[in-house]
Amino acid sequence: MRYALLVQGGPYSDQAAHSALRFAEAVVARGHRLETVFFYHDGVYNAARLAAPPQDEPHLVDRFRALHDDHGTQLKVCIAAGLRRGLLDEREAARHGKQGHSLEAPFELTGLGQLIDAGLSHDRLITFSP
Amino acid sequence: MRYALLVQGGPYSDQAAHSALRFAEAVVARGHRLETVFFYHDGVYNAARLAAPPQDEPHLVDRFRALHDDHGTQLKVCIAAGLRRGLLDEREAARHGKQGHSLEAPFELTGLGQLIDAGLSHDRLITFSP
Amino acid sequence: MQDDTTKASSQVLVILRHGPHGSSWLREGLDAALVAAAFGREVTLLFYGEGVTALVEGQGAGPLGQKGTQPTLEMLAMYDIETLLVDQQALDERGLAASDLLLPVTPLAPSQLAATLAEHELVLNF
Amino acid sequence: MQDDTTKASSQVLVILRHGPHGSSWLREGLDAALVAAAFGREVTLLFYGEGVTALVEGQGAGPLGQKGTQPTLEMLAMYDIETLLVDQQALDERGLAASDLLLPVTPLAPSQLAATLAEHELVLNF
Amino acid sequence: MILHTLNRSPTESRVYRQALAAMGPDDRLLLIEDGVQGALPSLVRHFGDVSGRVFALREDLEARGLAGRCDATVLVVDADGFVTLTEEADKTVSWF
Amino acid sequence: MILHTLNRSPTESRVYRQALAAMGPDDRLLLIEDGVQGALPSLVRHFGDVSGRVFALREDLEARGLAGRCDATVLVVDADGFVTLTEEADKTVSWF
Repeated sequence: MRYALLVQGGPYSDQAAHSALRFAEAVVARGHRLETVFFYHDGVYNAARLAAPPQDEPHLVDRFRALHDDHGTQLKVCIAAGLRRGLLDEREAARHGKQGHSLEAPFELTGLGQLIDAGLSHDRLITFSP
Repeated sequence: MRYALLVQGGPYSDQAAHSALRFAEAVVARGHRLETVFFYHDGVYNAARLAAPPQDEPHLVDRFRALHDDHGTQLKVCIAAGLRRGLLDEREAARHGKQGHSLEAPFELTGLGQLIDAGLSHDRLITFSP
Repeated sequence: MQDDTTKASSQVLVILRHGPHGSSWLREGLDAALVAAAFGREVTLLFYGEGVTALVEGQGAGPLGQKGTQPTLEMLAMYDIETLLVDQQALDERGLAASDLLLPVTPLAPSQLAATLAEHELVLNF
Repeated sequence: MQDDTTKASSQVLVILRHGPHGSSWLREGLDAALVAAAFGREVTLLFYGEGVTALVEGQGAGPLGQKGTQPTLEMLAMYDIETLLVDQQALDERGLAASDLLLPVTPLAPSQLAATLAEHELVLNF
Repeated sequence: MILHTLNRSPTESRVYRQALAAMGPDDRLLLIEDGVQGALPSLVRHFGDVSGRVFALREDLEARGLAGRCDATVLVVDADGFVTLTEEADKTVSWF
Repeated sequence: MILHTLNRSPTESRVYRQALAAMGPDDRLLLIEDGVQGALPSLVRHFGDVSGRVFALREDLEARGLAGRCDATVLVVDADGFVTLTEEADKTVSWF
C-alpha cells in the first residue's frame, strides 16, 4: 500500500515525531511504500537543519533524512506554517530579505494542497500529533 | 518591583508568547522593571531570527526585541532546550560544526541556572505556558 | 446510519476542536479546509467540543491586536464550504444557542457522529 | 498548616505533572531541579497527577531507543534532592502502591498541597 | 497568598482540578486564554469551591466574544489588573 | 471500519470522550503514547463501551513500565501490529 504520514508535533517537546518515525520504519519493514511525510503545525520544526541534540539521543533530522535516502519518502513541510515559525529555505529567505536559511533538502517547503492530495491519493494517511 | 517572565510556548502555535508580551507591556506601563524574560521548552522558538509571519500579523521577535531596546529587558534562551530544537547562535553553530545561525542578539543563550536565579532574586516570576 | 445533513459525495471532513486565539489549531484547520475547497474538493466542517466556540458572535482582536479567525469563517461560503456541522451537545454544555453563532449551522447529535466520519473519504482532525 | 514532611527552609519546589516519554516536560522539569540543586538551593520535588507515573519501576527505552528519565531520577540523591513528595490520590487512581515505585517517596494528601506550595520561595510547575 | 493562573477550559482538560486542589484558603484563581471559557454561567460551577476568588481576564473574554456572557460571580480584570493581582500575591503559579 | 488513535490519558484530558462518541460499532481504538495509561485496570473502565476493541501499543507500555500492568481486556500490539491495524481499517483518525 501507499502510505502518507502527517506529523504535527515538534522534535523533543512531545512524542509525535518519535512515534511517526517508529511507525514509518515499521511501514517500510512490512513492504509498504511510504511516499510522503507531511509536516504541519509544530511538526515543521522537525526540519530545522541546525538541530543539535546531545550525542546520546536520537537525531530526528537524520532519521527523517534516512527515510528519504533509503525509501524515497518525500519530506514536505507546509510553507505557511514554516514561515511563521522561522523555517525558510534559501529561496524563501532571499524573498523575505533574510540572511541564511534554516531548512534544506531533502526537506522541501510545499503548499497545504499537497497534504490534501496525499490524503486522497495515497491508500492510507496516519496522523501523529502533540 | 523587579519582574521576570518565563515563556514556555512557541510563537503562533499557542497563546503563551502573546499573553506574555501583553503582560510584559502592562508590567512596564505600571512602572515596574521587567528585568528578564526566560525562554524554556517550546518558548525557545520565539528567538528564531528567520521568523517571517504574514504582514498583517504581529511580529513576535520584533516585539520581544522592543522590550530589550526600550526597557533593558534581558532575553535569555535556555541553551540545552535551544540546541535540541535548532536554536544556535554563531558561537554554538561553530562549536557544532554547522554553517549559519538561527538566533542572534538581543536574544542570548544561557544556562538554566539563570532561570532559578531570576526566580529567586526578582520580586516576581510569572510563567506563560502552552 | 446514512444521514441527510451530509452527502455521501463529500470527500473531506475537517474536524475543528479548538476555539480562536488560544492556539493555532483552529486557524490551521480552517486553512486546510480552504485549500481543499480551492482544489475542488467537497469539504464538510465539523465544529466539535470546544471547537463550537469558534462560532460565537462578537469576537475581538487577540492579545497583540491580531484579527483572529472570524474573518476566515466569514469567507467559507465564498469557497463553497456550506456544510457546517456543529456538536449540539457541546453548545448545550456551554449554554450556547444557534442564535449566538455568527453563521448558520446544522446541529449534529452524538448518534450521527460515527456515520459522518465513515462517509468521508479523508478525515483531518484539528 | 505547617507540615513535617517538608521544611520551611526549602527554597525551590518543582512540580512534575507529566510522565516519561510522552513529552519533554518531565525531563525539562527534572533538569530545572538538578540545576537548582547544583546551585546550592534546597529543592523539593512534587510528583503530581500523571507525574506519579514517572516513578513507576521497570521503564524501558523510548520509540527510537532513547533512554528516558529513569537514569536522571536515580541521580537525584547525588544532587542532595531528597524530598520527593508524591500525590497519594494520583497513585490510588492508577492502582499504584509505594512498592511499585523506583524510589522511596513521601506520600502527600490533598490537604497538604496548599501548605507545600505556600512554604517554598519559588514554585516551578511543569 | 498565591495567585494561580489557569489557561484551559474545564470541559477539555482536568488540570483545573489540580489547580483547585493546590489552592489555599486565601489563594486566588485567574482564568486566562482558553481558561476564560470556565467563566461561562454553565461552567462556572466547576469553580464553586473558590467562588468569590475567581477572576477572568477581560481581553481574553472579549477576544472570544464572551465578555457579555461571563457569570456574575466572576471578577473581571484587564491586563493592568492582572499585574495588580501579581503585585498583591506572594507568588504566581501557572497551571496549563 | 475506522481505526482511532488516542495519545492522552483519561485522567488528564477529556479528549477520550470525543473519540468514544465518534466511534462506530465496528471501529477500533488504539492507545498510544501517554494514552496507554488508559489500559491500567483501574482506568480501563473509561473505555467500557468499546471493550474488546481497545488496543494498546506494546512499546509505549514497555517504555512506561506498564507492560505487566495492562488490563486483560486490552489487546496489546507492537509497531508492526499498529501497521496491520491501519491496513485493516478504511482510514485512521487521530485524537490528541
